[in-house]
Amino acid sequence: MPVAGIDIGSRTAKAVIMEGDKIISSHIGETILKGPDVGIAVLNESLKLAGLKLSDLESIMPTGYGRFQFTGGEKHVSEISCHARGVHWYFPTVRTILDIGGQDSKAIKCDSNGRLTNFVLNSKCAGGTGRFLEVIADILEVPIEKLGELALSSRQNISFSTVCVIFAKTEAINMLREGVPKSDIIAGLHDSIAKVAASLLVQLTVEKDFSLTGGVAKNSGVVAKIKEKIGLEPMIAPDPQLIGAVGAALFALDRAKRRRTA
Amino acid sequence: MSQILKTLTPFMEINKEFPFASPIKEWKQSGGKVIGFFGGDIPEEILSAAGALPVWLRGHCSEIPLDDANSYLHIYTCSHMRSILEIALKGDYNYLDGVMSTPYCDGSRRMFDVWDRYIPIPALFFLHTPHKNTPEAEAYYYENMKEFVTSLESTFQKKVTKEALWDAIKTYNQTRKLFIQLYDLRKKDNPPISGAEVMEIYDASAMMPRKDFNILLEKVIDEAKTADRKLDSGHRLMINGTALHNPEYVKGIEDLGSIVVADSLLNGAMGFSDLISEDENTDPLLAITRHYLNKFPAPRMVPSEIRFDKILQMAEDFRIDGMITGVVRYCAPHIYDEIRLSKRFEARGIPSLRLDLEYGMAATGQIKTRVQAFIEMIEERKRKG
Amino acid sequence: MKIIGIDIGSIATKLVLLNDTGVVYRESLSISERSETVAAKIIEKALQANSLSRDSIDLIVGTSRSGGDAPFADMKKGLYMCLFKGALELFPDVKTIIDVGAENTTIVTLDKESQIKDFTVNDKCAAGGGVFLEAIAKAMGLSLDEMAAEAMKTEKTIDIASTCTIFAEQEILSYAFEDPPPPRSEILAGLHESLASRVVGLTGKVGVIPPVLLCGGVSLNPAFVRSFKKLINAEVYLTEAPQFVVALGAAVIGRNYILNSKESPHAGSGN
Amino acid sequence: MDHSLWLEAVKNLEGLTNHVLPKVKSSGEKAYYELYTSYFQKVTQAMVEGKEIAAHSTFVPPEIFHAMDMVPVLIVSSSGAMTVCTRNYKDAMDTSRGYGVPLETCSAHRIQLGHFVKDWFPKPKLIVHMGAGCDAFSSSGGVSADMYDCPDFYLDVPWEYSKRGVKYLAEEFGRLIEFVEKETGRKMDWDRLKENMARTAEMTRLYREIAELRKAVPSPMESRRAWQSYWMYWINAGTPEGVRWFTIVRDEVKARVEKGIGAIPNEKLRLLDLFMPPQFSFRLQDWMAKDYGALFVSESIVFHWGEEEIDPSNPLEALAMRYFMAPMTRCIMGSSKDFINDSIKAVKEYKVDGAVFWAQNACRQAGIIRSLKDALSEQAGIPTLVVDCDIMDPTFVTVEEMQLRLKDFIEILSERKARRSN
Repeated sequence: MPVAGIDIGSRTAKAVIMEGDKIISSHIGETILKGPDVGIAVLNESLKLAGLKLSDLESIMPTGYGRFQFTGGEKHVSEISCHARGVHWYFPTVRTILDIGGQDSKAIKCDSNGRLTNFVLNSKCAGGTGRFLEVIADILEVPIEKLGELALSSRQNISFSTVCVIFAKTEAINMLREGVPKSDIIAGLHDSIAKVAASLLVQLTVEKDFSLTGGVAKNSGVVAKIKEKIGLEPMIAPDPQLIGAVGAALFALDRAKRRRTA
Repeated sequence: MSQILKTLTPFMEINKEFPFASPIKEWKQSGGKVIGFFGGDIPEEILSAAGALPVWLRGHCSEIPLDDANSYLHIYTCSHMRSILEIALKGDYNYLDGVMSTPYCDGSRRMFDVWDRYIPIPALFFLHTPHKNTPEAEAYYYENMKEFVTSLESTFQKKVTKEALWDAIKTYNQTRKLFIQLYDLRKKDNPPISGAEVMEIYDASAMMPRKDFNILLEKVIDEAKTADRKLDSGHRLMINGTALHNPEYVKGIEDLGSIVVADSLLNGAMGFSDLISEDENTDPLLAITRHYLNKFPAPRMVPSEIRFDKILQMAEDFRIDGMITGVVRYCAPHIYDEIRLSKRFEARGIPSLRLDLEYGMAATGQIKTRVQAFIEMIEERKRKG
Repeated sequence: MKIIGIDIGSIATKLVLLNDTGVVYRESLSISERSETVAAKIIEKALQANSLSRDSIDLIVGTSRSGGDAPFADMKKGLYMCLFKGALELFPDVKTIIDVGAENTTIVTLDKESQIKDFTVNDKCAAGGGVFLEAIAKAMGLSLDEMAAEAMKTEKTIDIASTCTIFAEQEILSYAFEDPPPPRSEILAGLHESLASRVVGLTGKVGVIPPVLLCGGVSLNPAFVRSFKKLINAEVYLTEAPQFVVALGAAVIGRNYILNSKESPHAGSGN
Repeated sequence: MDHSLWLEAVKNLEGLTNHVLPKVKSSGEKAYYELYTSYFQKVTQAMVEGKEIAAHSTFVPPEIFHAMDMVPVLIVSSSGAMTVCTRNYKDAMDTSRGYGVPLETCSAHRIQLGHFVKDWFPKPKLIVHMGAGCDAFSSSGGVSADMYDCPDFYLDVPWEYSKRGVKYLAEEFGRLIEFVEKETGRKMDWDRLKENMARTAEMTRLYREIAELRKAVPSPMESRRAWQSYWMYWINAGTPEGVRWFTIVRDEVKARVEKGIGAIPNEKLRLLDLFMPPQFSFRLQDWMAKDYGALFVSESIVFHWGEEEIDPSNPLEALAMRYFMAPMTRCIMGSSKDFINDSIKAVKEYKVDGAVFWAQNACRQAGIIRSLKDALSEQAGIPTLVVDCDIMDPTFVTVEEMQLRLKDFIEILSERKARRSN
């Protein structure tokens, strides 16, 4: 029977429906101040895509920021464990994961079963998250999906003081005022995100097979910088934003299985 | 979780009345003096022997805007101190007859200056404390204690007698003994009391006469012993870090499948783990001096190994699965302490987690995610053995 | 006499054209380019709109908040001076000037002789300007006007404790996941109040002397002004074009300079 | 151990010195470059020759190590200097962040810990740190000792000056000497310590004399020289080099006062420096002096000594007394009263037009700003500018951002001064 994983993040909610070992459907929706109902909304969308009803699901696992308010699901699991689990499903050899999310950046270690063994998160003040990119993309009037491409055309190294999104914004404005090309500013920004990520990773031991997840993993500029800083090629899942929901769905499968055998 | 302990109700009632709780009001109405203090390691026994009610100042158990405080203490001062100052600037600490501090940390020292200059207060007391427990430090500290007693006596026109000091020592030791009993109950597999509930007790203890408090605490212990209350322990955690007072913060941690069974907080185990000598043939002031010099040390005291060993010993005694350190931003003593302590925990195979906090915070979304993942990690480690 | 005052702000650049009768033209441009380019564009625009040539302008006085150079200007002046002169031009009896701009809040108090007594600007690590509201509006997918309008629907406010924009954003997001979530209007009213409270808290550093002029772009926001008036506890002046006070001050300094030099050709202090 | 960074830094420093020396005319500037470079050269030499190095935090007296024939090296300041010389700010700070040191602590200590994580710092025989300055000072030495797994001694200092405090601190110095004797097997040469203390007393006398001479209008000393003097004092306390430095500077300053000339040609505004400016560059101060004739004529935290004298015949007590009388410790330790009163006095004695407080990122000493600013306004009648900045991180607040604030302030002060003279 199918199961669902829902990752209700602070900015977006994602739902994945799985059956056996396959993803049947998925959906991503905006969350901002929409409240707890957003989880059920994205779930319904993905059910529709799969041609299923809520009652067809054997188990629903919520994770993410909004997991506490989600009713009608399993006892929730943190998105950090879900990330480890989701990545493991795609890449069983991966032991180190770097997740750059909207509000947090995390470095995660897992074992050969995809179980969480250690993790580090950025301090609240450190920036280096997806939000960082959004704010700057906005100032530069560059669509966020174009950032990576632009950054790769940069010719000079610009250093950002990465402490804070707000300060970085002021810095970016000043750079614009001094006539620094947008591509260089974006490249500098990517560099600083990669630096924060690298400083998280050094707190754990990085193993060769490592994966990059979160919306930022779609950004070729950041990926290139991370490769440069870590010296390893990250493995990236087809839709890195969905990893948490996939992990949650896998936990849902476990729970369902456990109930069946019990 | 099972029904809350009935005997906790009086404490929770008092906490609701913060900052001017009824025991303080009653004390004032009967003509008693009230001395507020901040910083740490304050010899409350002396204040009490001088006939005053010592009140440990703190901020609200919620994160409040600190805009007034920010204009007096720059934002690089921790929000713990600024939260206290905000209340004082709003006039809600106007009931105090005096304020006392020590050179505890950068924040408390500068806060004392601001208090001195800007907050109308009848009396200010400052006790100089050393950072070591050498014989020279003891002599220096003892002389400072004497000086402090003299300033108290002259301000309140009241002699601090040996008898009063011994009486206060016994009363405060009684509290310590009771807390030791209470913590012994927390060593059990299924402790009868949660960490959040213990925090309620601590919070109330700061706002009432010690003798009254002891009576109430004794009742809690009796109930905890007899009520056959077994909290589902989940994973056993210890909390550490900057002085924190919000039971909701602890509850947030416990709601995620853990129970807080021990702490190394200034407003917790650091205060009661050691007793003052009650040998009446000695000088009570010297007994107090020695106690404060040698007790469970705060991060300001050196060598840090004494503190680390004590915490590690607690971790063993309370069979800790993990340690969570809450560090209020800009709290330098705990920032550096945590770096060293977590490495020592790691060496013993006990995982630790640092949470960056603002004072007053409950467990917010981000904190919950970190804590839950931490607990899931502990679970995995346990599963593997 | 025709004088141009230009205020190169962190986000928008403002221009005021002054003649013998007073302000005849105002212009604002929000483009992120080199200061010189922006200034050249805004001057060009002003000249065209008024059918003037560059030669017909007696003096251009500029001030820059981002520290960029102002080679276009005949005379450069600092932010505090311009703000001070602009405010005095509008309200000769003003004693406290509070300018809430995009990035910063600047406060100037005046003494009995209407000279600068004290001044302050918000601490670096505490968002003290409109950017605080903007960032959150963006995150919520609302315009600033929509956000203010929604906040005005309620008198109740929810406390937003964080001084940091990013922390505040998280605080607001966390409300959405409260069960039940508080009404959005109350959260937004709280957001505006939180900025107002921070601005008023900042006045504690210099001490408010009434009457107070509230200016800067953010003072066009009704929800902010409502909270500000509630908290300040002093008579508040508002002005119709609050974001132009600094540019006006620059122009006034230019006018006074020309008037003074006509009287005494050696006066050069710019006052 | 990876000493390449240290060696590179010292090489850069030597290169800079060789480059600058032929150009500078001032004997003070010359002496600074020479002495500063030779300080680090001595440490490098000790590393190469395997001489025992004593790493110590600021205010721990180097006189003791000199008297025991060890090579002292400052922990925080040397790490900082090495970073300035190699411009590896980011690397050092990112490294410490990776180690778990959060951003909410001062960058000077973050850089220090970065050097220890990477093993860049010379391996010392022992580390001596003390609770002077701030909580970060009290704590970071212990973290460094942990990292290098080397014996450390924490020197306890009383919070405020008192007779009792002097006695206790002197006893602590005694314990420190016992510790060094035990760890190294060396013996304290008490005669040498007395000689060192006599030089320290002489340096202090010259330091105070310079402070007096600086009251002249126009001011005879560049503000960078004031900070150089402060560092020279703590690097070379008790050494002939130290006496040499202060003699040169005194002579330079005295000659100017006698001739009635100033350190800068066109002095217009006299400023009081209230706190530590960013240490990565003195470009700001040079720019203020050159473009605006605005000169810092005194510095509350490094140029105001307490009144008590230092008696070299009792070296331990002399060390304690010097600690309490020295400007920085006098201001930063103890209640804010000394800091405030010294500053008010300075405004009058040095004819100051305005004051500047450098609000260092994450520095809890900023808690004094309000009291100081109010006191200077009410009791000395001058305005104070608060400049947000970072002690070691040049990107936190850029020089341009600081210039903008300073420019506005200079404009206000100029108007004020013009109005008053009318």
